[in-house]
Amino acid sequence: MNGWTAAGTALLLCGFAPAACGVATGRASRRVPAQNVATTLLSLVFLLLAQGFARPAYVDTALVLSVLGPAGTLLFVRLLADQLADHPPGERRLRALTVGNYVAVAAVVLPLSAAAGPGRAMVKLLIIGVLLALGSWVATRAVHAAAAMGHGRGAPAEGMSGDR
Amino acid sequence: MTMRLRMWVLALGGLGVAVLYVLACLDLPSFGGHRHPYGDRAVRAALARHTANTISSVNFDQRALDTLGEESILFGSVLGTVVLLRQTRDEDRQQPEPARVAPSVRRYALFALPVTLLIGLYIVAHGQLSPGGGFQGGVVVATSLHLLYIAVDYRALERIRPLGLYEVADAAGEAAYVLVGAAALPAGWAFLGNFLPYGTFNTLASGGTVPLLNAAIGVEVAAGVVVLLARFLDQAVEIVSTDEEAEGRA
Amino acid sequence: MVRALTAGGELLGWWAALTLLWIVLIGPVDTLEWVVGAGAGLLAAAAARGARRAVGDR
Amino acid sequence: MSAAPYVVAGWLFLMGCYGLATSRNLIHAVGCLAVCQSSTYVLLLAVGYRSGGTAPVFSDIAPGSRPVVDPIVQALTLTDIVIGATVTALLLSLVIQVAKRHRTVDPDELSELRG
Amino acid sequence: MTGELPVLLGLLLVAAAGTGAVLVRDPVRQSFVLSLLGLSLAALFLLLQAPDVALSQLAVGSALTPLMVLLSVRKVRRKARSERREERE
Repeated sequence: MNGWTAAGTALLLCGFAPAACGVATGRASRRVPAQNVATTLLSLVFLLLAQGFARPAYVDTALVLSVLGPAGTLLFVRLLADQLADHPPGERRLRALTVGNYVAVAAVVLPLSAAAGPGRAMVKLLIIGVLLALGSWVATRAVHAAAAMGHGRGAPAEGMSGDR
Repeated sequence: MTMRLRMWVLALGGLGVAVLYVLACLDLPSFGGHRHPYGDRAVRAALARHTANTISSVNFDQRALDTLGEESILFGSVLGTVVLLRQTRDEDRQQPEPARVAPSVRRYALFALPVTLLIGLYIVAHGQLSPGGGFQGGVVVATSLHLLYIAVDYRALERIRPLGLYEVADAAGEAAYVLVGAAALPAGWAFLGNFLPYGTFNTLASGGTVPLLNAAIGVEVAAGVVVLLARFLDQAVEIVSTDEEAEGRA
Repeated sequence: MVRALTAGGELLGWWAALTLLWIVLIGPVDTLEWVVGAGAGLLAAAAARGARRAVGDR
Repeated sequence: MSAAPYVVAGWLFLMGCYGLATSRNLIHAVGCLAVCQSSTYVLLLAVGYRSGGTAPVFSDIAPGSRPVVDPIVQALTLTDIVIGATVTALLLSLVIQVAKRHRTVDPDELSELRG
Repeated sequence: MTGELPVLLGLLLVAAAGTGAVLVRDPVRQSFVLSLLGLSLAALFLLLQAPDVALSQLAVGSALTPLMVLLSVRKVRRKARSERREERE
């Protein structure tokens, strides 16, 4: 086990696991942002493990997660907009989570790029980093917008909070 | 059956399964062992056929017939879903109201859709080289189109999704797989034999029929998932039974 | 005329950017990679344009 | 350690069965079935693992330079995951049909309806 | 033995997520836990040196399965809601 694998495992334990607890408990306003954090951190874990196993080919998993993770978050926002509007998440917590995501992405992607050295592999890593940052930005915007738009949105048929 | 009785039956069955499972596990090779006779042979066969990704070689060359079976299950379940979720006589369509979405989210979707689509195509096309293949890439391609529903609007999705075309593509993917398999017959090979030249190791054209079968599966999975989700979206967003509709108007 | 030009420009821009992205993603580059990448890029660019139009005129 | 993956696979299977038997909502039951399915993935991949091995994908390493894990179980698992998703879709569409016909998705109420 | 520690962690995550997915009875909440199970499984697969399988699980688990479950829930609930209103009338 080398330093990169250890870092990946540590991130899995200290980053992903708490985020997973957030996804599994509480209201939608807590689960949805936590889901975004979980996918972002897991993508970073994949990047670290790829470096630790010395297998650049494993980077593709992080690449796929960096585009599908935000899609998953947006999907929850779209279909649970009513619940988010009923109990909007705290503004400050949301911003803190986003900033935390940016910091984590930078803290993982930049050293990995430095280790990869200039070349297409480095550009690929940076693209994944940018996609992750963009995804976490848009997830926050979407949660925000869903909470702000409140109830009047969509036909009654669009709602799902019918029996609570 | 009362809840109590059911729990007893469940506990008994669970216990039986657990005992048998433990007995079976005692005879399994220990975790992380070094004896993998089949795996080693599969790796050797894949290398002999110039396929860099052994897993793709197993799926689309060494056990291609098995994958044809799996593909048929996929085709069958898509077909079953289409039949089960069709619009019945006592149901009507209701135009869904446009959803209001933040402009920044919409812009992200418009940016992410082609990027996700390209990544999906990359995963399909490089299935015989790097991790990936038709199964994974197909799902990514299908998901990319649904970004339009997720982040924009159902009607926007409907505009770029000519459903008939995807139904045809689904069938065409399955047919292409069988045809590539049958093409081996005139060349004097068995069905689904790898009759094409193997090419240079670790280039896009390597692996003989593997990239072709991979692409066929990619088309089928992508089209199948799009058709599947279209039916679910229809049911959840558009189709209402007549009593529901009357209630909505009242 | 102007509309056709902007449409073509949009498509061309997406196509160039996406083909470049393909070349970044892959390992060793050869001619076939360029051809397949350009094809995939064109498909994705067409999807990008189609999506923008589907969202635009409503 | 050497038994942990097998224990987890068995645990997931039994948990999924428990959920299936006690579920009060057919959509939840379909989710429990997905848990059962995932136990088979864990079991298969655990059987094929080799400590110190790496994936048998030779796009970025030279063949023979490192020990590799078993590719066959991986091939089995990867197709099953996608097939499993479409089968889940089929089951969910059955649930939607049940909801339309019998106006409930609680299996207990459904068996009362039957007689 | 330290080499296997990450695998052990992945196994624990999967076991926890699977247990949670069964014990959470509400389908909407379960869909969150199911997507979590998908992510944990993908992590475990990568740790078991199976990137192909991890990709497959990610593609299916991150968006496709939750979307289908949530759409089914929406359809079923809409149905149930209109029934209930009818009864009240």
